[in-house]
Amino acid sequence: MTTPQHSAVRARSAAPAAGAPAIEFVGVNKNYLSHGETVPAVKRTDLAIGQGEFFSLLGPSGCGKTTTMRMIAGFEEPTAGKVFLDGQDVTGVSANKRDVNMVFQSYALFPHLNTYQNVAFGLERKKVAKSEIGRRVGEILEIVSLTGMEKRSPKEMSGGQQQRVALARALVNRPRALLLDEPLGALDLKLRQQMQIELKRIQREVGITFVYVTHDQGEALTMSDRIAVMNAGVIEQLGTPREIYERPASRFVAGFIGTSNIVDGHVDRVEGGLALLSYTAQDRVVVPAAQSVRQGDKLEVSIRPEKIDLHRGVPPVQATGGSVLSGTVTEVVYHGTSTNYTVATAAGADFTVFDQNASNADDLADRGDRVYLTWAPQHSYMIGD
Amino acid sequence: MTTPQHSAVRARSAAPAAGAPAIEFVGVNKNYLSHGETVPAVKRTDLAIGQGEFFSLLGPSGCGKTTTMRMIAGFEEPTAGKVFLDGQDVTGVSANKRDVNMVFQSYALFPHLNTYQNVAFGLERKKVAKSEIGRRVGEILEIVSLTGMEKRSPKEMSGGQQQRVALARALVNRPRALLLDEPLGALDLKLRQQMQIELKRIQREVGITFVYVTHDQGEALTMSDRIAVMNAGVIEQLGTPREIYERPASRFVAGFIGTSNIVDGHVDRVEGGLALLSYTAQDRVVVPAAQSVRQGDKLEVSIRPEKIDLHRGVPPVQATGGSVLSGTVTEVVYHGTSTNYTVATAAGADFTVFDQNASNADDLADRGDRVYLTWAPQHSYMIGD
Amino acid sequence: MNRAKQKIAPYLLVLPGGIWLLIFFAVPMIAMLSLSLQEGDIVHGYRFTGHWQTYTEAISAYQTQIYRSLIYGAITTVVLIALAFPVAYFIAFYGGRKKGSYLFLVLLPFFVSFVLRTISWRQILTDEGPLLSPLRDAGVIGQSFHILGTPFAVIGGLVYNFLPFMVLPIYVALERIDPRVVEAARDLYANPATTFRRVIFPLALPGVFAGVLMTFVPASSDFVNSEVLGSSDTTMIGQVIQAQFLDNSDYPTASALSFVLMLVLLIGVFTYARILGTEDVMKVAAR
Amino acid sequence: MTASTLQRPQSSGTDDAAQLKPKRRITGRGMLHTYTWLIIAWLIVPIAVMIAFGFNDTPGRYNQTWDGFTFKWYGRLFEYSDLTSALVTSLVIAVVASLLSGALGTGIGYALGRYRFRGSGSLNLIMFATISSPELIMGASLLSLFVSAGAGLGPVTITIAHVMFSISFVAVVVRARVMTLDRSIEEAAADLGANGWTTFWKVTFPIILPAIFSGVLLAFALSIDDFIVTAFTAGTTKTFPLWIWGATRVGIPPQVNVMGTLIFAIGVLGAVIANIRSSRQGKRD
Amino acid sequence: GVQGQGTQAPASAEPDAVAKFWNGKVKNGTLNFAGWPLYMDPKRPELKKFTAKTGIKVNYQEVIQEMGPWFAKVQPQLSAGQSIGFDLMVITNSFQFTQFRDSGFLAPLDHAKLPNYAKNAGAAYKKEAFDPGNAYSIPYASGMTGIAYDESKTGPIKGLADLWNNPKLKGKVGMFSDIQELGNFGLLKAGVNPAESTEDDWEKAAEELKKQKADGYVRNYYDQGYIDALGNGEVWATQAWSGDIFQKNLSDNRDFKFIIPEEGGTIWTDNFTIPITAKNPVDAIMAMDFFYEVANASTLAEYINYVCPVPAAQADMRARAAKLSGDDKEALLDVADSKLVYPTQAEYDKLHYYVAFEATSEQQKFQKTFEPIVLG
Ligand SMILES: Nc1ncnc2c1ncn2[C@@H]1O[C@H](COP(=O)(O)OP(=O)(O)OP(=O)(O)O)[C@@H](O)[C@H]1O
Ligand SMILES: Nc1ncnc2c1ncn2[C@@H]1O[C@H](COP(=O)(O)OP(=O)(O)OP(=O)(O)O)[C@@H](O)[C@H]1O
Ligand SMILES: NCCCCNCCCN
Ligand SMILES: [Mg+2]
Ligand SMILES: [Mg+2]
Repeated sequence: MTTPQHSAVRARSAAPAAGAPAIEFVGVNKNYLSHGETVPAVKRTDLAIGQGEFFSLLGPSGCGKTTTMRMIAGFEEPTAGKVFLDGQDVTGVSANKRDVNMVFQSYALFPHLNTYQNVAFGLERKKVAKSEIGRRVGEILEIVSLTGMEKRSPKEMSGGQQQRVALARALVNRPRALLLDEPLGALDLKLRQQMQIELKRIQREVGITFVYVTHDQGEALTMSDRIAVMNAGVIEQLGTPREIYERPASRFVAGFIGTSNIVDGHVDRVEGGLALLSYTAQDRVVVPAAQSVRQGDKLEVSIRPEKIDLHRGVPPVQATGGSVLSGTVTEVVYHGTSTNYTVATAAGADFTVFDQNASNADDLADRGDRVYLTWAPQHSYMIGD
Repeated sequence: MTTPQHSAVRARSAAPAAGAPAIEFVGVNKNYLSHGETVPAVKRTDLAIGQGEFFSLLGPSGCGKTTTMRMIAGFEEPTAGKVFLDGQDVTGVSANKRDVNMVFQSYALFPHLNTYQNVAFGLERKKVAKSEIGRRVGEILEIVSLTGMEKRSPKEMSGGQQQRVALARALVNRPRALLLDEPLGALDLKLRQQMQIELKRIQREVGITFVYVTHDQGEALTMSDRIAVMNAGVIEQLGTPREIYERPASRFVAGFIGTSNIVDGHVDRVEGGLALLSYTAQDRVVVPAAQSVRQGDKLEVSIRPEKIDLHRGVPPVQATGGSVLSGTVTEVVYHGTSTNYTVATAAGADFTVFDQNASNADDLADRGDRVYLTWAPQHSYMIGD
Repeated sequence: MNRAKQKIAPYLLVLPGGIWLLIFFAVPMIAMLSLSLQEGDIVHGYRFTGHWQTYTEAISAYQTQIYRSLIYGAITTVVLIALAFPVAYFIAFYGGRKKGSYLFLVLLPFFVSFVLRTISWRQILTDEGPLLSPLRDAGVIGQSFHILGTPFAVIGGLVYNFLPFMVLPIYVALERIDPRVVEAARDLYANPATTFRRVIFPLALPGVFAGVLMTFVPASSDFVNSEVLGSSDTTMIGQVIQAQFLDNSDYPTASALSFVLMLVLLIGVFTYARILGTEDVMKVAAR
Repeated sequence: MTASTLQRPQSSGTDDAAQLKPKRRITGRGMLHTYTWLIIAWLIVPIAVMIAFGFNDTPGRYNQTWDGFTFKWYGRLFEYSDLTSALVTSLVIAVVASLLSGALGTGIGYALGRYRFRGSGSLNLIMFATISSPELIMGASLLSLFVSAGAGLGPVTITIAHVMFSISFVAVVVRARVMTLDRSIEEAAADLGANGWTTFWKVTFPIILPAIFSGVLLAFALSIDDFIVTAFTAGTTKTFPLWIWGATRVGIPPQVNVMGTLIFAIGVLGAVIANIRSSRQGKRD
Repeated sequence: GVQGQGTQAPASAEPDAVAKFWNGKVKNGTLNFAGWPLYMDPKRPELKKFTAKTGIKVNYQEVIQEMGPWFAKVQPQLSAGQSIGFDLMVITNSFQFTQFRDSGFLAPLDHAKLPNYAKNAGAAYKKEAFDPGNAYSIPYASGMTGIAYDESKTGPIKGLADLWNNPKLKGKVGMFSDIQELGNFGLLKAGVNPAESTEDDWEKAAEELKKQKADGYVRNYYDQGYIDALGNGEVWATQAWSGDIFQKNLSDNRDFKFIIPEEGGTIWTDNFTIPITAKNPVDAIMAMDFFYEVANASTLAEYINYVCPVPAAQADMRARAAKLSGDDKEALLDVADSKLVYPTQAEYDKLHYYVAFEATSEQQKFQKTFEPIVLG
């Protein structure tokens, strides 16, 4: 395949796969017209999703995830910009002519057709030979573990089974990419977890690019190769789960993914790439500082709850190289695997501390206890915006 | 209030509050008649719930939670046995004459009445003076943060708001106990978590006994003072969240609450109250043994994933006093706050290991790595049944 | 291209049926209005003269029948509510797995032609028929006692014929009540009577309203029941209109009366539906 | 003892095993049960009379008093050729009218359920008006139209009228179905390579077909039993109800009872079979 | 002869109208015949004979029960020039006859095709005032409107006074809903000869009728259904048409009585007519003439007991009776001598013609005067 002439335009994060990306957005913009008003749903977006990637779109309700997805599928046309599939410009090509398939949140199975007929639907449209259809449907039903259910109609199957029919119906066409719009949204917790594992397995097995929409951050973290975090029509950050969790690019991302403790203060000193914020003689926060940070600047610092150590007494010497905040425990919640402490700190902010109920862990503190929180500078970071 | 003559009969676990328990079941049994067949829903149960307790009924679908609840509320009468409220026998007293109130899963708000009218309904039935009703409704709406919504009808409110109206409608009557049957079941994850916190706050504020039905173990663990785990009409275990999580009384409880790693083997040696199970020269499990355990017995041992340490090399000396199992990492799932490892062990069973991504934690291992799992004997236990 | 097609699609779909309704529902109303303002006779033809006096004459000649029809319609409706509510209540709350069967039994009359079942009543109630003859022979009733030809017979027939139309919507409304709501009322100290008064009945009201709509209009404009079961003492406006159209060919008078009746009923119906919302009513009507 | 003072909440349909020997008490529920059966009995009385008099060995034309049991009217069912042809007329009109209103009503119902478009409000209003208008007025106004237009009356005008009042019923039923139809099902079809035409015929139509079918059945039932509107639009044409109406004054022959009985039996049988089938389907869910 | 009348009749149809209508019309072998209930033997012997003789299949339907509804029913089709589905219909000489004729709804008769009529019709039946020259109609039968009653319940009844005052009849009286018929009896009760009545008389008559109703005498107003009401005991005495009672007694084995009220009754003629849009007019006119064969007139009269327009039929009946014996002979002779079939002068003295209208407006006035009584 020739390198398309638009390859100069690149999404913020380079696609991991070689050759043309499976899916590419170039300057895509989408406005809806609603009651005469223009509603911007997706703002100027460049994006490249690699071959075989498990790519997630994560973000709050209304941020434009579905719209993005529907532009890939061809149900919506961008107001501006272009969409490429495998390097080919498909902007303006209608949905039934695009070589990607979608798994709908509600499954959207054809209620009047049985499992076999549902799965065969796409192949029939492509005029694949009968025997070939039979073979491929059988094959895919095996992959999704539905062999023997060919004659069942959708309403005779459980939610999880329906989900897998929907998956099979899309996969059987061997699309360039599979689009999944909150495919597990309607399932209950247990089934949802089971299907997450199943989906991951299937993706590995078929090796097709998955574009996955969810607003469940846990799901996105555990399943994705890369995640795009969207907010108000804009991709705020794009990266691997670890990049996004450990180095959120914005306050929004930090808040949206996991719990973050955020504390602010004025820089007292900048030294060796670290900024020091003092609250009292003992209470201080040390954070890796950007070059531009100067004394007196107001900073916001974010620390994940699992990075913090909680001490009942004055913290040991080795910890004092980093941040120390004293405070009072206001809430202790036992979660089984872990215990969460809420601490009202001297820096003003309430901190959440996550503590694994590990083999060596005793109860760290009770409600009302005076405690000290410490963490290493490298586990905190300044947040932008 | 006089001590009722039945006080000799006590539930398995003593109620924490002094005086008569808020709710007490004595030899309660409930069968339904369905298609001419007798369906035992709750089997011979004794139970005492203390004043001001946050008490949860936890168990799988159909285990009898709702039935238990409905017998407290007076919607069902026990087939045998007696129900006491605050020491008074209320068996046979109809629902409208019992001083407990219920919050239904579907909210069961009166669709033709607005928020104010819904909340005032119970007080009106009790012929409370108009002005007093106004005062109390206003008060309770403030507690549930619904001030200003008085005129809204249920369908003009969000799920969470409806939930709070249902709560206010029950609480405003200052019942002896509040019964909540999966009150958060219909809410989405985020709202659910928010309402959990809210509920806990309200319970603290009003100090009323809450009997809470859920099948979500996480919810039960974080919210309850005590939990009764039910299975097939029987309370399998009753205790604090920690008791139940850390010392499940049965395999059922262990499996139902949290993740458990279960490994079986034959006892090689019993020594100092510890049983030793060897698999290979290095692979062994050491577990506190019951008196009855003899060499050669087959045992099942359970270990929680957060209690296990994972080592890439041969484990350090200090760990070898306990259990050691070698294995291969088959799955690494990054969860943000923690990472979960799945390890295929030499003992045959797949183990899950939970590792907090704490400040000092590096990546412990990658898929395919050969690793060693260790844990202290006291964190494992033999399971019955 | 595609978008334009999407835009005209609904119009293309609606057009045939819409035109049909326009020509055969809306236009006839205009034709009727026009006819009511014409003068002439059937042999020499009618001409439009704007002769509105036909209205005043027709109304003054037949006001008794108009009132009577509205009163019969109202009585029928009230009796229907009273008779149907308990039935709907029983089926909705105690019907259990037999709900469908009970509803089916209630709908059974619909499998017999309207005219035929009304005539069947005539046969049962006739002066020397199976009901009255034994009573007369036993001396329980007088020689000339009769049911046919009385308002009782006519209203009885109306009630009989429209009962399912009242049971059904009330049933649907009651069916929709979440049993938990009823339990909630009991939980909140309401005794059974209060629960009914404060919760069940108010929630059933939309069904009652729909039932009223579905029975009052056809009952007060009916002419079959009063023709078959009534006498000249029970003549309803429907019979007058029918007679003026189909016996006397007095089209202007008939049209004027129809128009008056339509206005009375439709204005009623539309204000009523405005208040309650047409959607609900239509939904029930479609059942 | 305790159980007998208990006021049972209505929700649980089952009896307690605790009430080993439940005393027969007059309960609200029991009274309602009896009452409901009384009403049902009342509803059935005229039907029973109709059926019974189809077996009446009446000598003359006046089938009024019981003269003994016979099957002979079943054998002589088609003796009155005009009655038979009235029945045939009714059937033909019902079939044509229900199919036509099925087609037209489906178009309207589909459009209303699927699209938002200018004029849908007025259309809804007209539909509501046709459903709630007195039949008498619809018949009278149609007659006015036909008379004004100088059109004769007959099977065609009857059919026109029946289609007119059935369209809205079909449309309402179809619209309800289309509105609950998950749009993403059609998108799924497009996603799987189906064009608009294929999507409609392979997916949308089969899914709404049951609704269309019930709409058509409803229209058929409305048409075959219609008397009032038909009376105004029939002219000299006789449908089954009109024939009976005409015959009331001069005696209804037992054949009418027999036909009524047969129609009743077929209708009931059909409904029962449909019900059993749908409940079987329901059980599989 | 019977003199029914409508509004002043125009002269008979122009001769070229006859030619124009009949030109090119041929026999088709079918005939749709609209008749009245109780107006022919249910076994239709005459029609079978007609079919045997001509090969014309006859579809006879008893679709007419009252003149107003019949006119209203067929008027739209006739106006539109469409077939009403009938080629032959029997209509009364009431004002609707005039409406039919004046609207141009009746085919002019080609008397050349009616040789039996010319030969056998009684003289009185060839000069009916409502259809001069019998341009559009020839009589089917004549009849009287009187009172029928169930003597076992009412005891003897003499006349209209009973229908107004006899306490035994309270709520048990049937009256006709036909405006013409009802008005006539109101007029007779008021002592007025309908044929000579004025508008004032109509008011008086209406008062009488309203009083009768207000006093609770009238059970209901009937069309042909009166006979059913009489049969099932709904009414005990009722306005009635002469021959119906004879047939009812015969078929149901009853013993109802028919009288011409002492205050007077009315006489009318029902006539064969051909709707202008008839598809088979030739077949129709053949049937008309067929009924004027003496033998056919005779058997028809024998069964229906209405006044026979063929005088020779009386002799035919007697001749046939002579060949019979016992009850059958008795019965046939009774018919031949019946005053209902061949009324004597004494009967004619009590009988009056219908109200005649000079103009449509008069007829409308008449109708508006009595209509509200029937319509409650
Ligand atoms: N057809 C439409 N017409 C007008 N506005 C629309 C339309 N579809 C979506 N929008 C708007 O576009 C924005 C993005 O919607 P989108 O459905 O893409 O959100 P989402 O991220 O999928 O949200 P969710 O998590 O709730 O599914 C929202 O503000 C939404 O209201
Ligand atoms: N009215 C009834 N008639 C017959 N059986 C019943 C009835 N109500 C409940 N049961 C049966 O009793 C058992 C316990 O039911 P219950 O509703 O108490 O369970 P649950 O623990 O609340 O379950 P879930 O989590 O699904 O709400 C079940 O087997 C159920 O089928
Ligand atoms: N049963 C036949 C009666 C015929 C009566 N026709 C005359 C009607 C006079 N208005
Ligand atoms: Mg979305
Ligand atoms: Mg439950």
